[in-house]
Amino acid sequence: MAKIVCKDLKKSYDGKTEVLAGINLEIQEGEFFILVGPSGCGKSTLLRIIAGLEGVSAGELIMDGKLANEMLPKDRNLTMVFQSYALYPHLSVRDNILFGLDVKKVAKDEQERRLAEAAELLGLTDYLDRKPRALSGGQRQRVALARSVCSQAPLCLMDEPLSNLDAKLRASMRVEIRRLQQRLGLTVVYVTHDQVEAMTMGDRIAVLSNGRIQQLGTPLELYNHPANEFVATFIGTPQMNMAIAEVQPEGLVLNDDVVVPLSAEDRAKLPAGTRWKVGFRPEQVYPATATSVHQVDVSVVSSEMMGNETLIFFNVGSELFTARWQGQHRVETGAALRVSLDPRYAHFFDVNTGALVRAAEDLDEQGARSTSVVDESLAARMEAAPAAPMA
Amino acid sequence: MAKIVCKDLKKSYDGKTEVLAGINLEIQEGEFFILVGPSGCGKSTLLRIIAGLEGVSAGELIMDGKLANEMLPKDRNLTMVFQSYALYPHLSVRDNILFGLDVKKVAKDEQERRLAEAAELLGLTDYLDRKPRALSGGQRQRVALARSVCSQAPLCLMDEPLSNLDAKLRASMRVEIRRLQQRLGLTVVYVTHDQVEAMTMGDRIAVLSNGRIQQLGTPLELYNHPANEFVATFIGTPQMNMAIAEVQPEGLVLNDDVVVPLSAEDRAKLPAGTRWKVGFRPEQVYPATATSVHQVDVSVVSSEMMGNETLIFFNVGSELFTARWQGQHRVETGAALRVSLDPRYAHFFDVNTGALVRAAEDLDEQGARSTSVVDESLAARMEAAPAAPMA
Amino acid sequence: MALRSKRSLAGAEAAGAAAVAVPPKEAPGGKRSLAGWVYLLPSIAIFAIFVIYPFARTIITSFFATTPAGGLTQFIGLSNFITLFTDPLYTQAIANTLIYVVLTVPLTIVIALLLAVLTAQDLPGMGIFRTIFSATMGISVAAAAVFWNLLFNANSGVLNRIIEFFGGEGVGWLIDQNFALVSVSIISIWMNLGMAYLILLGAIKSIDDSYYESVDIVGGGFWYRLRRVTVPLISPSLFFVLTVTLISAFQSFGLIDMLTQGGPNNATVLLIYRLYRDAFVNFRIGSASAQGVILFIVIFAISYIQNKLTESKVTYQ
Amino acid sequence: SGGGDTTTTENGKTVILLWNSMDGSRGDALQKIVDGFNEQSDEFEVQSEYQGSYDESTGSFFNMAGGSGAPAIVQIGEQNLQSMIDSGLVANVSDLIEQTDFDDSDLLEQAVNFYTYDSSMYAMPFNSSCPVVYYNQDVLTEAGVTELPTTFEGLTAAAEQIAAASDVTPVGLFAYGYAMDQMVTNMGGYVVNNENGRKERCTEVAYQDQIKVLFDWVKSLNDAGQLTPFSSEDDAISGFSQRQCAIYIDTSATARQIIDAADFEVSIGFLPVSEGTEAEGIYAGGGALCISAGLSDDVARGVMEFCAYATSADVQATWAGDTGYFPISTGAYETDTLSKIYTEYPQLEVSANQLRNSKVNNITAGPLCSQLPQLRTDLETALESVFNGGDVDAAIETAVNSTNSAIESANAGVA
Amino acid sequence: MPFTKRKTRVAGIGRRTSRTGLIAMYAVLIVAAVVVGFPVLFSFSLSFTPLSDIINGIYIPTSLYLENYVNAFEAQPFAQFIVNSFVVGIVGTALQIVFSMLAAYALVFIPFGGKRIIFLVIMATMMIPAEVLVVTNFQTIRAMGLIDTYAGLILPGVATTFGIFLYRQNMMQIPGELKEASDVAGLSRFQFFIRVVVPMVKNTTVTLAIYFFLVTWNAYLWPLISTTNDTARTVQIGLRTLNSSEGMSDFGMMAAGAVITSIPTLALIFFGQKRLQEGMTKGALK
Ligand SMILES: Nc1ncnc2c1ncn2[C@@H]1O[C@H](COP(=O)(O)OP(=O)(O)OP(=O)(O)O)[C@@H](O)[C@H]1O
Ligand SMILES: Nc1ncnc2c1ncn2[C@@H]1O[C@H](COP(=O)(O)OP(=O)(O)OP(=O)(O)O)[C@@H](O)[C@H]1O
Ligand SMILES: [Mg+2]
Ligand SMILES: [Mg+2]
Repeated sequence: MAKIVCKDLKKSYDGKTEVLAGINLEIQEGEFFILVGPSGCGKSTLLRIIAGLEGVSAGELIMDGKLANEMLPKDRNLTMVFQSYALYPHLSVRDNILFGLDVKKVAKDEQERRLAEAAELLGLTDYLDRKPRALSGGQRQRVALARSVCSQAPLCLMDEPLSNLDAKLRASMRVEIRRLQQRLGLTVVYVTHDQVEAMTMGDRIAVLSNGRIQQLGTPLELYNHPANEFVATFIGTPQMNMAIAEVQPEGLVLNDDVVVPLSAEDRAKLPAGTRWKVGFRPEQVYPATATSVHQVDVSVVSSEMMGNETLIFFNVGSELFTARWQGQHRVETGAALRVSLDPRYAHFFDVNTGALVRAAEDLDEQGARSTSVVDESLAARMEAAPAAPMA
Repeated sequence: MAKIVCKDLKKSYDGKTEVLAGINLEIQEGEFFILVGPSGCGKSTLLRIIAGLEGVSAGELIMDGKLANEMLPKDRNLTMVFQSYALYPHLSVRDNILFGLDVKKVAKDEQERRLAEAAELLGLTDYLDRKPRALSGGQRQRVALARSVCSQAPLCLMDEPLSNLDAKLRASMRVEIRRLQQRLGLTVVYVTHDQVEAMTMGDRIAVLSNGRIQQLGTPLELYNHPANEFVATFIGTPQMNMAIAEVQPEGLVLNDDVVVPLSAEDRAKLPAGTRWKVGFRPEQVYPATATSVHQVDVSVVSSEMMGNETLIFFNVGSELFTARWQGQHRVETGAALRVSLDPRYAHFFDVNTGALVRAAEDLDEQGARSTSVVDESLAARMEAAPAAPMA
Repeated sequence: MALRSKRSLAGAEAAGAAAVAVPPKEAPGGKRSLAGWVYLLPSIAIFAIFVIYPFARTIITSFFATTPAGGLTQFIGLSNFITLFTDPLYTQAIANTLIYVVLTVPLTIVIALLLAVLTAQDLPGMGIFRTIFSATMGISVAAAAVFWNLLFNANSGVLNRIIEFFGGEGVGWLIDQNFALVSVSIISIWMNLGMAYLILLGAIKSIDDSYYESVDIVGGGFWYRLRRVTVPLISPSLFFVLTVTLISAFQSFGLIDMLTQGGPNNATVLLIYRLYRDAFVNFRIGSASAQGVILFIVIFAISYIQNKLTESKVTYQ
Repeated sequence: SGGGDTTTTENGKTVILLWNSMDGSRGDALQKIVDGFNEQSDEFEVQSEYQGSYDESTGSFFNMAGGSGAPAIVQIGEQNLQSMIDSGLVANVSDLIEQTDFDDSDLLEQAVNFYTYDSSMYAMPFNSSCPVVYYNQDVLTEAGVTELPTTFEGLTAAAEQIAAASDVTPVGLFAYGYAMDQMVTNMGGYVVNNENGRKERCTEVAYQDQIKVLFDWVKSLNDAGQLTPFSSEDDAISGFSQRQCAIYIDTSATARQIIDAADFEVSIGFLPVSEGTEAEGIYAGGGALCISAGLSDDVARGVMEFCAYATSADVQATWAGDTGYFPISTGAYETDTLSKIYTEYPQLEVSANQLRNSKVNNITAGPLCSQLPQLRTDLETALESVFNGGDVDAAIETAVNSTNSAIESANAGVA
Repeated sequence: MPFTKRKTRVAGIGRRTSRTGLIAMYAVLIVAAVVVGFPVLFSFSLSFTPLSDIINGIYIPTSLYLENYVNAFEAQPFAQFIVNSFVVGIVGTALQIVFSMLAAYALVFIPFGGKRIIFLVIMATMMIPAEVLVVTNFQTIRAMGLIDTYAGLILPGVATTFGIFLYRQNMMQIPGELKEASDVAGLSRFQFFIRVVVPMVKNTTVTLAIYFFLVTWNAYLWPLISTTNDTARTVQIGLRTLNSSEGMSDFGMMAAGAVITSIPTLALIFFGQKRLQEGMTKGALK
């Protein structure tokens, strides 16, 4: 049974602007559900409506099969990790974690058991007697998580719970949260603005913008088949390069500037029409080889070498395109660069509505680009570059 | 002439623990100098000492050739962007940006000119009459930057100036700041905890830890030749995989667990000794090919597919190793995986002191892995994988 | 800001420590300077002339016999103090004062707190309630005495009429020695309510919503919220109100003077009122000075104890 | 002005500063006298300033004495006289009387008696009043009480008749220290020792026997349920007006208001004594004018001129009519003004007679004691304790001890 | 974070309170409001009732009876007193504000020796009962020749522990970076004070201004003692004078006087309530 169902949910704070303008979604029991979207799009609002902290203006919220519009928060049997932690400064870490369990009449020894487990899990064992003010930001966030863990409510709402952790800790917390959710079979609704979290943690992602769900699907569906231009540029970093494309006799003209040569085969495969918005992901802007058909010559605006990868920026018309290449490549600003912009890897969007016309090719039926790591050809491809001894 | 020289600079707040335990460095005029290090390592402290907001306990601070230990902040002719912005809540954005210019007797029209320029540059033109409280976190940070820009002091200190911006904005600000610094020939000392900023913006990076500079060099020097284990794991994300390695007849044994077969040639190339700490960067843990010599079989603990890359986790002894592969690869948890751990790509550290014994091979004399993008073989390698049409 | 004070404290400790690794240094220009005194001068001067100096004189006078006009005639050591402590009426004044403090301070705070909790939320009509509850702050003691006298008169007072209307029996509010102190306390609570209410209301309103939302999710009721969230989170304000109310309770003289003059049967003689009588009616300046000193010591001691007792319960965010 | 310097008004009159404690309507009445004086004097102008209660005014006078802005005349209450004398800041009025040929023959001797110590007068009597017994004549008549009682026993009997005849509580009292020491005097007792402090400085109280009579009476009424204690004078006035009691004791100064406000007939009687004793009479309490010591001759002359005016028969008669104080000059009783008032309010004459009929001796000179305020407070406390069912002897003992120790400590300062 | 000014939605009783809970709450509040407001309303009513009615227990005016007010104004120069009260209140308040602000600034932002001691001494002065000070202060004021002047009324009160304390708490919340930023920008200490600190403690200033004004307006003992005539006296003395110390009080007129003296302060609270409540909190946060 679906844990949470939103039917045409609307919310307005001031009676004029609709923060949520009709949300429809179903969240399944045991699902890890992620909400993303630009700042101010209503993510927290939706979460708070589910928690019962905010009323709805219209529509229905159904939880566990019952209409929950007017249900009190405490009757919803859920727990929430607040964006601002909501730790009580006067309580020790221990009491903060256990906060509210007495209301729920959880026995003392059971409380102790859960506390020990949660503290262990989140590496807080040494800090139990401190007050929140004596903790670093990351530790505070972990206490908030621990409280949620201890409550063992079957539904857990989290509002950007990792935003204040450093990269290293964040990586390990991602794994822990996911593991915990799977072990306890929790349903989690998780708000984040972090790409990595969105892509790696969720069973499904909902992209919210302008009060509506722009797309709902698995991380890879969103990445590989973005429903529209908004989702395409929102998911993936560095963001997708977008340009207006027009079919001309000489090829595909991007932003009235760069011409990508097209083979007859290419032309046949183009979607209907002659003018689109097209998007190339930075990692699919490859250096051209001698045999490349789709090569274009561009001039490098700047580049950033980042140890394990290099970003190269160049202009396509008025737009700055980014290429993302593995390894360290010294590229002079102003250097001429020949890159391959293969239309097979391009996403095509309706030039007016921004709706997806055709996703990039080269994807399996589930939208992933390859199926198995033991595939020899993959290995060959992957190691190909560094295996060749340098001159 | 060096702009700033620190000679054996020490700082203790309480007279007991030394936050800075002897810092020696020279920052050149016009240099973009980056300070990184874990939280609480003293980055802000060093910056504040340079600004004159904090006294030094011992050692010398020389600015523009003059001993500056006791110089007043206002006499140092510098500007500072505070981690917490330091915006005056009662002043409009305009007055915040111009704050202090009248004290410096900058003429009114000159002030206006600078204001217009800075506001334009930082996209604040529409907000000039607002109070800081009516700005989002990112906008506030830009106001703080604008103040710095307007002051046109030749030395600019910045304490995590981009930490509160979202990914998209941060990317563009990186470019703008760097551009500005170069245009005005500013000397910038820049504290950050962001890997991307550290790698892409700075001329040189100093890695601070335990009150000492662990390493000082260009971003690529640090990435390719980390002076010690600390720097090696600190720079690069996901972080470098570390293991205890021992030469045994059957090969290189990692963490008493995984055995990497070694050819005679490999053995000859190993550094002196038989036991080291070795580090493999996640992107150099390749899938093994049929011809791989250094293949080991591991079992996948988990994997994260992130659109443009996939992280695969497996155990080596008690350590979790990460492999980072381009593209989307569906990997089942528990699947057997054959990866190549080539000792050529490994960094060797002294097992006791953690000091670098030998950096990974395969680097040019400047530490970069390849030299030119027009190199045909590179292009071949880069496009090789996706160019092969899928079955 | 917390760091600032920590730093200076740390500095002080370091100065005393034997083995100092590196002496901490002030920031450039942060050297001890006279500037601070310049800014403090106006206040310090006023305090010195109008508080410290007269109090010093009071202390000296307390060791002397005096003329009605306050002239010092004869050094008598602790005699003024000893006389006071052997005077059963003075001991009774001490007892009265303690009872009065115990009656007024907690009740003022509890009532103010409850009203503040109930009106903290922005619901319809709250503005009116807030204004009414804070209004007593604007009433002078003289006006309050007038107002309440009209209510409390045992026979003509409205209060008894209301009570009798409902079939009860009137009370000798200000005349019955068992009621007088309570009656004065009621007025005092009424008078102090406004300010305590305002401070606490402000404090509650500044509590972040998420703390309450967190309780909402858990399901704690009104008292649970009050006990576990509101009170601890506004503890600094409560502490402040407690201190101010306590000190002012020890110094509340106006009501007594205007309503009961210490009666009936000395039931409402508070230390401060006794002091006033001896200084301004009986012209026994020496004794009054001694009482001033005693009162100061009592207030100081109780504030100190109060501070120590509550310190650990106060959490600053 | 008083003290050192002398100030003059724009039109050249010498300013005489007068501090008064006349609040409410009495302030207006006083201003009328001042205005009257100023109008008829070419040489002097009295400026009258309110200084709070007698006690507050006295305190300010102590603090101000000698400085500029200090008054030439300060109005005090009878309880402040000893402190004033002790302070050495007030002039010997008798000397001034001699110096300025002031005619003091018309002054009521009972009034002079109080303010005289060691045959010198230290304040000019000005406004006097005394406690009297108020009766609700309607209730008395209804209960068959035909004559106003003059003894405690008579009052008790009347109370019993009233209790039997109506549901009005017979007697109402509020703790009124002034009335109590007046009753001690009336019963022929010294309030303080050394003949009321007239022979030499008093060292302790001497009222025990008389107070015990009073308290025993109060207690018996209280035990019989025939007493309503009031919290304050205001309370008592409205209680009496609203028939919550039929008999009560209060100052004569309120008589007019009470008579006007009551919708029944009000009678006024003398303070009671024990059966068989003769009433000694009362002392002339109320306010008097102290004169600052060390005034310039000029100002002193002006002061005495004002005193002469203020105590003159007509002025006193008007003043009495305006306020309820009774005149302290014998001539006033013969004026038309007063007789008109007494025709309209015959009750007022009763209270005046109480003073005028008093004997003149050290008993009726009244207590001279710096701790008189304390003495009264202690008596009030004791009475309230009796109201509340306390033991009479214990209550008296507490009061005696408290007052005695206050006297002792105050005397230490002037010894 | 939305930057719009948000309403407090959950503080205290909780947003989703049941209907019965809400009814109970309003019931309690209304009862409390009646109890708290009754004395004032009652006196207001009395001030329009003739004395003869009051004595006989009739407290509600039967007609618009203004005599009590007329009497009050006739009995005392209330107009003059009100002017005096305003002058003393406003000037005193202004000086208290300036003095406290300067002192608090030194205590918070300027490092110098003896700071802690000074602060403790200032705090301790709060515990000295004012009654023991007035006599000596009277003599001091007299020596200065300030009896019966506004200056004499105002001066002893211009340094206030409460003000210094509240400002200090407030200033301690000003982030240290702001001082540092202006150090870097080259502002002097006084410039920082004027340009940053003063505007930033605005709320506290409003709060304290109202509070100081109320305290000054309502002061009784000192104004009585330090004045000898009506030129500088304040309304409280006027009110006190209406109250007859001997004989019966004119309740109606006193009620009228009490209303007259309370109207300006009540109006101030009515309009300043919001600011007060915001600013008052500051003192509590350390
Ligand atoms: N209590 C409120 N009253 C009025 N408007 C509000 C309120 N809370 C939120 N809003 C508005 O509703 C919109 C959505 O807010 P919400 O907090 O849900 O955004 P969000 O998606 O969580 O953003 P962020 O990523 O910045 O946390 C915003 O425009 C905000 O200004
Ligand atoms: N005023 C102070 N008094 C005492 N200790 C201090 C003070 N300021 C900083 N410290 C301590 O000095 C150390 C270095 O602090 P600093 O602020 O320089 O760290 P940082 O490197 O900037 O850290 P972050 O990345 O978290 O900003 C920390 O351990 C901190 O606790
Ligand atoms: Mg949010
Ligand atoms: Mg820092």
